[in-house]
Order: sequence, then C-alpha cells, then structure tokens
Amino acid sequence: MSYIEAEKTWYPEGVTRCGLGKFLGWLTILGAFLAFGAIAAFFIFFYGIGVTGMDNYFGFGLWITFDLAVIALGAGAFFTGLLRYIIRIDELKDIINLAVVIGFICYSGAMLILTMDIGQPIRAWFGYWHPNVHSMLTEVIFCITCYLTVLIIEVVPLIFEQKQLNKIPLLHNIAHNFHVVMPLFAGLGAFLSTFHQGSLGGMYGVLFARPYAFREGFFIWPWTFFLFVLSAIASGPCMTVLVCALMEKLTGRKLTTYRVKSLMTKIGGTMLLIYMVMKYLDTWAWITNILPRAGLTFDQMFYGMIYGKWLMFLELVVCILIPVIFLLVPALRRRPAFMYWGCILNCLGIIINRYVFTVQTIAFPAMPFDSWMTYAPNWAEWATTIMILAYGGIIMSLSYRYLPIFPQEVRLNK
Amino acid sequence: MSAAHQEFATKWGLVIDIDKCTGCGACMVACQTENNIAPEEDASNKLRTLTWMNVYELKNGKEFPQAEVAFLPRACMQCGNPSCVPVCPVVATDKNEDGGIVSQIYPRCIGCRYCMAACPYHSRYFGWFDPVWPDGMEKTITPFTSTRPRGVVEKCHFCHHRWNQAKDAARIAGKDPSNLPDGAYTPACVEICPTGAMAFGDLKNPKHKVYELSRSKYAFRLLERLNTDPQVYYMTKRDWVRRQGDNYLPNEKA
Amino acid sequence: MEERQSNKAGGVGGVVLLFLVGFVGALVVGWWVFPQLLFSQKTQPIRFSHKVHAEQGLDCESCHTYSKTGQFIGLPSTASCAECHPDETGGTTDNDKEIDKFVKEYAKPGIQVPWLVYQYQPDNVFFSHAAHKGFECATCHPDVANMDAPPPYHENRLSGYSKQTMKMWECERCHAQMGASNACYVCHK
Amino acid sequence: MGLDRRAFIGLVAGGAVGTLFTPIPWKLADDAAIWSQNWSWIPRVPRGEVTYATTASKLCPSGTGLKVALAGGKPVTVYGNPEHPLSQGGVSPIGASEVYMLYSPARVRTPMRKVGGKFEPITWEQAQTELMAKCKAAGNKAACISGDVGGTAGEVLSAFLAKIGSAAMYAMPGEAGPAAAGFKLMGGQGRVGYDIDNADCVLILGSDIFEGSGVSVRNRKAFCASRPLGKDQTAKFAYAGPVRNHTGAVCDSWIPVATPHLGAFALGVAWHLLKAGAVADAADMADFKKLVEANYSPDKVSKLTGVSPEVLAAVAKGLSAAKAPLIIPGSEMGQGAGAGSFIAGMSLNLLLGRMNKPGGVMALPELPAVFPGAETPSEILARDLPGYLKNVGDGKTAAPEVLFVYAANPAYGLPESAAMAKALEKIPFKVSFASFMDETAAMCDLILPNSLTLERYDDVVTPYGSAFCSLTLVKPLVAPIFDTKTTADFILDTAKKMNLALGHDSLEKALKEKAAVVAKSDGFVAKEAMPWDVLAGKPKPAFDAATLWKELDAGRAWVKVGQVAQTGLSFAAKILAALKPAAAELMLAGMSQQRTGTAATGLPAQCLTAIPDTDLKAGASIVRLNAATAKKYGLSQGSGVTLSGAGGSCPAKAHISENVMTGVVAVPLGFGHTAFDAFSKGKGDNFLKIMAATPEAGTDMTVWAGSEVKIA
Repeated sequence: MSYIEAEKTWYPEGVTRCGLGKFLGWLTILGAFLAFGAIAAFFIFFYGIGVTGMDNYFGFGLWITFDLAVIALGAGAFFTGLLRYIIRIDELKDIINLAVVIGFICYSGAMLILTMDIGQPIRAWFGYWHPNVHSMLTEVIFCITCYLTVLIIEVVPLIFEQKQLNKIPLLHNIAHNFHVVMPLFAGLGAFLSTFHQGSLGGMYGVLFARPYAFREGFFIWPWTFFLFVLSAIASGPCMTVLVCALMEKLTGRKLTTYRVKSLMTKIGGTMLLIYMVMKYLDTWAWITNILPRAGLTFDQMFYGMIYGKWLMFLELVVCILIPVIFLLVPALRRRPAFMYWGCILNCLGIIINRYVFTVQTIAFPAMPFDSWMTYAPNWAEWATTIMILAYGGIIMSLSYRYLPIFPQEVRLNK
Repeated sequence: MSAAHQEFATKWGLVIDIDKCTGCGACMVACQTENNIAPEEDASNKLRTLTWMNVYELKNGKEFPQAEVAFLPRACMQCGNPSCVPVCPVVATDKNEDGGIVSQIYPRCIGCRYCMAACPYHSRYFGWFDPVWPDGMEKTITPFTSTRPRGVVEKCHFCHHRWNQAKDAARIAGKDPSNLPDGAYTPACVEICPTGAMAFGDLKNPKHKVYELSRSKYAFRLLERLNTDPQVYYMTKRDWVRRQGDNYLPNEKA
Repeated sequence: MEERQSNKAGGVGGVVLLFLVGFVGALVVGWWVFPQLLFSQKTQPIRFSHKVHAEQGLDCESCHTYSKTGQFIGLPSTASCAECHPDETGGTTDNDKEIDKFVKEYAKPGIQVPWLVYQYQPDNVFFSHAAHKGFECATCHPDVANMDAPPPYHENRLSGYSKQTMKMWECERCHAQMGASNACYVCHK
Repeated sequence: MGLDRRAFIGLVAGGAVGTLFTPIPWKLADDAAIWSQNWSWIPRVPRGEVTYATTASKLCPSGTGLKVALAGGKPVTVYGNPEHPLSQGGVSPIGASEVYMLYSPARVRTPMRKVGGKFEPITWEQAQTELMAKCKAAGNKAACISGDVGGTAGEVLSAFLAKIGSAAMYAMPGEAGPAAAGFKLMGGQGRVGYDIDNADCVLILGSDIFEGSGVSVRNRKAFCASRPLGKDQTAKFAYAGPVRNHTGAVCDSWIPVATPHLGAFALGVAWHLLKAGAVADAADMADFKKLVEANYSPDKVSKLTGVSPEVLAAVAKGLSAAKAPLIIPGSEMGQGAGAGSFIAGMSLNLLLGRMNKPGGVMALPELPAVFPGAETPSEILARDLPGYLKNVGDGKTAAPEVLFVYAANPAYGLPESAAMAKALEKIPFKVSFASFMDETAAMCDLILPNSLTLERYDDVVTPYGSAFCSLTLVKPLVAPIFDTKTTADFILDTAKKMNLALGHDSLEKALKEKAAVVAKSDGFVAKEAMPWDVLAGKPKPAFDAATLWKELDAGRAWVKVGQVAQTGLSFAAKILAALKPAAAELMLAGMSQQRTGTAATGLPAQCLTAIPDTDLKAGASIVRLNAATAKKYGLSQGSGVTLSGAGGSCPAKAHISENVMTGVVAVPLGFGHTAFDAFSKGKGDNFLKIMAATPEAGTDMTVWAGSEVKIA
C-alpha cells in the first residue's frame, strides 16, 4: 500500500480530503511564513528586542495588542465549553471541538509571542517564583498558563480520537475517560479564562496615572476587568463561526449546519448587547468623571489622524451597535451576509478596543509639556506576528485533515 | 488597584528651582557617568536613549517677543504612591525602604515593560540592546551602580549608592547612620549643577533645607492630580511654568 | 490468547522494572554526577596560610581593613603584603618557598595577586561590612584562621559565582531574624 | 524480546519522573537566570578602594577645579571640587568628560608623521629630530596657534617662539581677544574681569556668560547666589542679544538685539546716561558725548536696532538707579564680536564709574612669567588670528615655514573655514600637538600627541571673565594611557637640544617656580574666605607663602583680588566714531554650548544624550527661527533649509522657536566634524564656515558674529 493510500487511512471516518500533494503545497506556503518569522525571532533573541519598532514611549506595541486580541477571540473555547458542558446547550457539541482547537492555537500563540516580548526570557519563570500578588499581570501569567494546560487536556482526547491512534487501547481509554471528566475541565477553564480575560482588562484599568486607560471599579477590579470579559465572550463565538465559515470556503465542504452557526452568533450578539450597555456607561463615566478630575477634556484624548476620534466612533458605534442589530434581529441573522458581517464587525471592534487600550494609552502625553508620539511596528514585529498566524493555520489544517472535529461533516456532505 | 500609600521616617526629596536652570545638561552627563550608562553613537533618537535624568524644554506658547523658555530636569519622581510598583509582576521594583526611594532590581526584572506603561513621567527606560563602551572606555565604569544587560528596565535611584556610602561613613565615624546631616547624601546631578538649581535632602527633617523649600508657596509637583504623590518638587515664580506642571481645565487655576 | 496474556503480564512487569531503573538512574545522575559537572575546582595562586599569620597574633582587620570612608577594602594589596615580605627568604620550608613565590612573581614586579574570593557577591549587591561589624567574620566567611592551606575554590560553570557565595535567601533570613530591613535597596545597587 | 516499545517508554518515563526529584531542572533554571545577570560580554564594575584626588579641567574653558573619583587607583569619573572658587562643586558637561575622554576613540595614540597623505607612527626621538631639522631650516619663519595662552604651558610656547625670533604667536578667538584688543585701544592696563557676585544690576550685551563664554560655572554660581532658594533675589539680570539662549533663559528680561547692533544699543543707553548727567574722568569725554548725542539718539538707535525708546530709557534708568551696576559686553556665541562693540559696552561701565569697584569691572594684573621672553597673554590675545590667516591665504602676508598648533583646531574653529584651510595649506610644515585626531591634526605633517588633563602637569591661570587672578594646579593622576607626552616638556627638551634652553627643563619645575613667584605677589589661598567676599570688603585671610605648593597640590586655588590702577583710560571715541553697524535682512546667531565640547575636543561621547533633538536629529543640524521669519522664507517646523554665506552653504532642518528675534537664524555650533571619531563625525554641519570674516570699521579686527546669511 503506497504511502498516499496509507495517508488516506488517517482521515476521520467517512470523509474525503484533498490530495496529499495539494495539502503539502498549502503547508509549504504557511511554512514559508513560519520560517520568515523564525528568522525574525532569532534576531530578537540574539540581539535583543531593540530590533523591533518599540521604544521607551511604546514599551507595548503590536505584540501585546496581538496577544490581547487573540486571547479575546480565542475565548470561544471556554465560553462554548461552559455552555456545552455546564449549561448543557447540546447543539453546541457540533462546534465545540473547533472552538477548543481555535482556543488552543490562540493561547499557545500568545505564549510564544510573550516569550519574545519579555526582555529576559530566561527569567520568565520568576512570574511564579517571585509573584507580586498586586499585579494584574501576575494574575494573567498564572491564569493563562494554567488555562493553556486545561486547553491541552481538552485537545488531547481530540487527538486520541484520531482513527489510527484510537486503535491503541491505552489512548482510546484515555480519550474516553477524559470525555467523562470534560465538564470538570470546562468549568475549570471557564473560571480561569474569566479571570485572565478580566485581569487583561484590569492591567489597563489600574493604570491610575494614565488617564486614557484608568477606570474606577468594583472591589479590586476596575470596570475594564468586566468589560474585557464581556467583549471576549461576545467575540469568541463569532470568531469560531468565522473560522468555520472560512474553512468551509477553503475546503468547499459543509462542516456545520447554519443553525449551529446562527446559534453561536446569537449567543455572541447577546453578550455584545450586554457589553454595549456597560461599555457606553463606562465611556460616559470616563468622560464626565475621570478625565475632568485629571484636569483633562475628552478632546485632549485624541490627536491627529492616527489617534483620531474616528477610531472611537468605529469601535463604539460601527463595531458594536451595528453587529448587535445584525446578530440579534432574527430576520437579519437568517441572512448569511448580515450574520457574517455582524461577526466580522464584532471581532474587529474588539481588536480596535485592545489596540487603543494598548497604544493610545501610552501615546497620550500626560505631562503637558510633552507631546504625542506615534508608533509603527517594524518588520521584526510583523514577521513574528504573521509567524503565529501561520502556525495557527498549520495546526488548523492538520486538525481538519486528520481529526474528527466536525461531527456533522459526514452527514452534511452526503 | 494601587498599592497602599506608604510613609517612612525619612523621605528623600529633590527640589529643583526651574527659574535657575539654564538647561546646560550637566546633570544628565553626571548621571550617566555616575551610573554607568554606556555612551551612544547616535543619541538623537530620544525615544531610545537611556536618560535617567532628562531635561525638557518648556515654552510659554507666546509669539516673539513675548515668548519665554524654561528648562525642567526630570529624574524619577520616587512617587509616594508609585504607579509602577503595584504593576510589576515579579517585585523587581518596590517602594519598601526607609527614605522612600523606589527600587529597581535589574537581576529580578524580566523586562515586561508594564512599569514603563504605568509611569506618566517616562522616568523608566529599557535596555533595547546590550550596552557597549568604546574599546577601553569600560575602564570608566564606576563601582557605584551595577551594569545592566539588555532587556531590563532601569531608572533614576537618587544615586542610592551615595546614601549607602554616607551611612557607612557615619558608622565608621561612630555617628548615627539613620540621622544624616544636610548635605551628607547628595545625588550626582545635584552636586554637579553649575547653577545650584537643585537641592536634596530629607523632606521630613526640618534641619534639611528641602524641608522648607518643598513647603514654599512657589513649590509644586508634576501631575499631582494623578495622585502619584512625587518626592520631587519644582519651584518657579512664573505662573505659566507652574501651569505646565499639571493638567488644568481652561476654567481652572493652577 | 494465552501468549498475549503472558506477554502482557511480562510486558507490564518489564515496564515497571525499567521504570524503576530509569527512576533510580536519574536520581544517581542528578545527585552525584550533576554537581561535579556543574562546578569547576580552582586553587589559590599562593598557598596563603592564614594559620601562620593568626599565630603571629594578627587579627582579620590588621590585613582586611576599612577605609576612612567606611568602605571595606577587603583584600590587602601586594604592597601591603610586601611590607612584611619584601625579599625572598631563600628558605627551604614549604612556607618559605611559598613566600618566595609571592615575592618573585608579585611583590617584585608589583602585580596584584589574583586571589580567588570565596564570598564575592554579584556586582548588583552592595554589602556593607561596616554595618555588620558586630559579627564574627567566620559567621559568613570560612574560618580560615586555623587553616594552613586555603580551601579549594569551586566555581559554578554556568553562573560564574563561587559555590560559597551567600544566596539571597540566607541574607534575608538573617535580616529577618535580626529585625533588619529586607528592602531591596538595602543590599542591591 | 529485548527492549520493546512499551518497556522503553517505561524507562524514559522513569528517568523523567526521577529527574524531577533531583536538583537538575531546578538548579539549572536558577543558575541560567543568574547567568543572565553575568553575561561575559557586559563589563563588570571595578572592585577596590574608592579614593578621590584633585586637579583642574583643561578641556573646559571655565577652568573649574575637579575632584576625581578613582577605583583601585584608576580614575572612573569626575566631580567639581567644592573647595575650588571656579567650581564650588559645579562642572560643565565638557569638564565632566575629563575621565572618559582619556579613552576617546579619537585619541592620537602615538607620534605620527604624514607620508604620502597617510599617517604612520614614529618614535618620539624620530619626531624630535625631524622637528628640530625643520625649525633650524625655518629660522624665525615660524608661527604658533594656541588654544591655551593663559597658563605656564602657553608661556613655554611663547618663549620658544621668541627664542627663535618669531612674534607670530596667535590665540584661538574667543571673548578674551576683543576684550584685550578693545581695552588696549581704550588705553587700559591689565585684563578685564567682571565681578558679578557683588553687582546688583547686570546688563549682559550678547555674551552667553552662563554657558559658552568666560568662567561660566563661576558666573552661574554667582547668579545662583543672587537668588537664594526660596528667598528674594539680590540682583537683576538683563540679557540683550539675538537669541534667548541659555543665559537669556534665566535672566529677568530679554532685550532682542542683533549682535552687530549691540554697540549701537549700548551707546543708545549711554545717550540717556549722558542726558542724566553722567560723566567719566576720561580725556575724550567731550568727543564721546558729542558723538553719542549726534548719532545715538533714541529714535536713531531704535530705528537701527528695533529696540523701542521706552526700553532704552528703562534700561538706562535701571542701571543708574542700581548701587552696583555692571555691563558685560561680548558675543552670543563666545567669539566673533569686535573690539569696537566691546568698547561701546565698556563705555557704559566708564560712565557709571564701574572700573575697579566691587561689583564692577576689574582690571587684573598679569601673573609674573617664569619663562623669560614670553609675551603676556593680553599681548597675544589682542592679535587677530582670522585676519592673519586670511592675509596668509591671500598672499598679503608671507606664510610661515613652520606652524605649531597647540590645544587648538583652527581648521574647524575659525570663520570662513574654507579660506582658513586654504591659508593652512600654504604653510609647508605643520605640527600639531593635538590629543585628539581633529580636523587640523589631519592636515598636519607631524602629530605629537599631548597628554590629557589627568595625565599631565599643567596649570589654569586667571581664565577670561574672572574678577580675580587665580592659579590652579593640574597634576597627573594616571600614567599616560597611550604613547603621549606633555607638550610643554617636549618643547623644553627640544629647545635644550637646539641650544635654546628656556630656563627650566620640565613643566613641573616651572610650575613650582611659578608658585614660588606668585606667592610673593600678595594673594591668598581660597579656602575659608572666597575672593569675591574679599572684593566685597571681607578681610583678606592670612597667607603663608611656604605652604602654597602644598595647598595647590591639595587642589586649592591661589587667588589675588588686586587691580591695576587705570591712568588715561578713555572711551576711544575716535574708534567709536568709525563704527558702522552692519544691517542685513537675515543674520546668523551662534549657539555655542558646552555639551558639544570645544573645537579641540569634538563631541564628548557621554554628552550626546544631553544634546536635544532640537539641535541635532538623525544627523541633521537643526536651526531655529521664529514664526515670522519662517513665514517670510516659506519655512515650517521640520522643513529642510540651506543656509549660505561666505561662499559656503550648510543644509539643515528648521525648528520654529519664538525665542529667536525676527530676522535671525540661530544655529547650534560644535557640529559638522569631519575628523575625530564616530561620536563626532557625520553629525550636522559646522556653521562657522558660512560666517563671513570681515574687518570691523574702526578697529580692523576681524568680526563674524551676526554675519549675514541667505536662505537658498
């Protein structure tokens, strides 16, 4: 039996996949991006992050923005898990696998970026050994790493369910038993994620000397804590749907029913609605309370085109209000165009939100005699960021080809 | 969110008379040579230089000939309520010593730069590359401050080593190291300033001249409204300069 | 069927056995081999006998002195050693030979002896001897006063520090016990 | 069956689990982190005793006493010497560079000879032989350009030149030159200094006394003393000049006046003083009065300078109302002003009777020379170097056969650099004693590197502007890092070998002699009493001549407050009458800042971060003009501009600053080096080269401050 035939035996039961050559070609393209990013990463580790476009004003840049964005968009994993295993919305079983894989990609990718982003990677473990319990970042480090382990545990059974691997009794049993305890992990994951999604927001809200980001809050958590959680679970499901749709486009096969997608986006939309209400209140409080107390006006928070008000309008109106309508009005949601655009805007809004909190916060000159600074990521940052996207693409492609992540696929493509 | 405000028996403070500063930059140079900051061939990209002490040029915004200029040397404010300390994930920076100087421990720092994002004074700097001294010039490295590798955050520490030296001198002389006379401990920038625009001492000790200066009606601090409670005071008799020390709404008075 | 069973049983037994083998092997490597690989051993340039000097009635501070500024100068300079050992003894005892070695190789050409210091702290540490004057030297330093030959010096190949360099937790523990501050800048520079 | 798959897994698993119970993973993680604080390619800090020694800065023109910190006997950094009257703990950025400049990549490491346009190292013996041969051949056709004529080392060069029969000893231009020339023309004796400490109303005419010119550290300390922290000020300072520079920034008021008009402005003020009945005991008082009344009435002056009559009146009123007014003439860039405008400024001090009065202008005696035949600094300073070189260039004056260049960089530091370089080219044999490979050294045939401040014996004698005479010892604190010699010692030795013995065979001996001589001349050691206190009337402390060398060696300064009584001091009215203030549509104003070093040092490595990006950005010079001027020439913030003048042009970027007067472009000096090292090269442009060196009407001294510039 030729290896081409052998390779076929690894596909999930009863599905067809594109030819091996085509698949390898596709992997090569992604691999190229991966390699380029790896080169950039080498420079970064060898010479120091001076090779990036960051500077003393912009200690945070594209990398942190990217991390925050993917972690938010990866929230589909824990949230769907929560709904599927704890709240028991059974239909979601048809897309939960995908959500989990996406979550895994996002979180592992974020971790890779972080190891480059810190100046002394060798000391990364200090986060556990010498933690500062007051720091939101400590909370982030703990929760993200723990949740990544949870995600791995959630992904493992998926891999072991692979047709060939599953023949090994040990792996088969492991996979089976994991499924039994999955609700436990789903719960654990939900708990951890909620906290680090929140603490990521908290990271900015606590910057009391940075008027653009500072927020009051509840107990030790600034409002951004809750806003980040909400925005994450609002965009996560929509991201899952978008990825699913993209894969359907690329593979030309139906992977889940529109019904499931629609349900996911409905959930996302509902969360976005709640987020919208709170975000608008928060913004109002910021303009009328926090800024004046710092002796600042709303207008002073914006500068030129790059940090202009249009960005805020885009985030708060175009990317929240509109998707809410698109995703929650059943008549509209029934139309793919509206549903998908709703998802796209929803995700875009969250990306903008993470960007302004990261960059505009530190671009604003708190000292009156200081001036606005602008930041542009350079090749090294782009290359490494794209590397992570490529990495995600590769994992996704392999999973699709060999793992049974779409229970409905066989039926839908009869 | 922010660490509880702390008080110490001693509170080292810097008082800078802006009306006296000619902006010559001697303080910046003194700081660099004292604290082993390597020279940089192109230091004109101010977003990448290491300037623990940095002199800003202030303008009153008027046209010639009503225009005026002032120079504002900015060290680390050693805030009483530091925005940088509570955010550090690994306790590489802390405000836990008598005297209230905010510490920055290079071998502990992992280089996440969260503290830089937190500090509104841009007092914190990052080692983007390893420091390089021209061949032979490494012999001018002082024993006072340890050299830093790339990838860690560094900042002004009020020449803390000079305090240690002063305390040791007091110990050997059989004097009380915890009650130093005015002038026994002075940072390099204060010592070198040709106009004597800077004064340094214990803000809580009436025998030190900064005690009275920091309470003068001409004294103010940068961005007081953000509740950082700096230990660096500035003095000026010019309202326009004072007004640039903080943000004020158009209808507010400085 | 039979075979499979036995095979399985034996297999399982084998697994357990080899697991133990691996486990014990790792322990041996980790606790015995690894430390020897990690540290290199060096000997002092001169076999300085603290014992002989102590017997002459010298105390530590007669050679390891403080400056007026309160700075602990630590190692005596070649010059100060040469005050007592200006010329070769021409003697034949081991000690005389060692003295002559010092005079020939260091005192005469005026070179500082590259002593290996067991207790050197990292550059980023400020240790004030003046503040610790109340303690016996041997509280922290090896009690060399009654050693005729300086003990071997072990250097960590990775970190480059002496094996005896006091770790931060040791400093902190004593500071805590003595009620001294453990603030970062008390010891760091 | 051997080691089947499962068994192998078992072995590996066992090993893995076991390892977790050993120090391996944990110790390695910890040591790796510790290793990262100890990277071998990051220099360690030195161990060993920290000690302090004293000397004085030769790189910084303000002559500050230094306290040098040494670790294990090696200098690591410098501070100001709190006990030294010219420092009191203060140091300029250039003074602070004394230690690390020892290791500047630009240092000349050994004597060098140019062969076929390339330098090759030679021994000091070879160099000396060649030099002696050239000198013998040249006879008295030798000249010397020196950046340090004040001290004993200056005497050595001067005496040597005198011995070989040449009088062509020139000093690099500064504020001292026009002052010496002007004061001579006024019939004054001695050299002028300004007692800022005891003045209560100071009018500064151009001179950047708190940054680039004179004893700027001492001046700043005096300014500081007049503003006790938190108390009311005891003296008023007004700055008249084209730019609100470092000095203008802290003065109580700024009167915008273009540099060429400073003389007219002063005489405009004099008009009011005369009107108020001011008189001075001067031979040409009448002529002066007539001249001023005729040509410098408020409307005329106001028309020329743009200073309103009210301001003129107010300034005059302020001065005459003050108990101890003081007028300090000069140039905003510390050079290029004329003797004429100096005289105009001094005329105010005369009218107000401020000569040799506390808080006034002091006429200081020269310190006795220890090398017979050496000229006094004033004689040398009064000469016009740019004029001389221009004539050499134009063939009006015969070029010398041999040129010595000491502590100077004329190829860079003079106006119309092109013309000056042309002149230097004409000189067949040029010898440089530069410590750094500067532009001039690069042109020379022989480089005999001088040891740096911390490596040599030298002294600092009464720097320009000081209100009192002073002598500070410079002594070696470290053996020469490279194969360099103290130039003075080398010259003394060479002279001896040429049978032209100058009297002493080493500078150290000469300095001891100097100390012995000055000890006799009624001074004291600045210690508990500072000279300005004595000027103010505090009793002069007792002085034991026997201990002077010990005191000097301890870093203290010998000082003397005696003044030269003036007989026949006049307004030089004839010269003032000839003054013709140039008027140009657009004029240059130089900003000479100590953080850019001096022409002879280049940019000190550690000073680069102190240079703001409003002076230099990404290798481009930044010039300042106000919005009105910018608008006129269609410029805006950051736009490129090419300044041209004196047959040259400089590219730059525009920076809008309202602290520059209309019709003036303020340019930062000290950039545009083509020699030295990576810290100096390729940074901005040298605007001196577009400054036209023109003779001043009346004095014929070359002037270039405020010269005309065009925006192409």
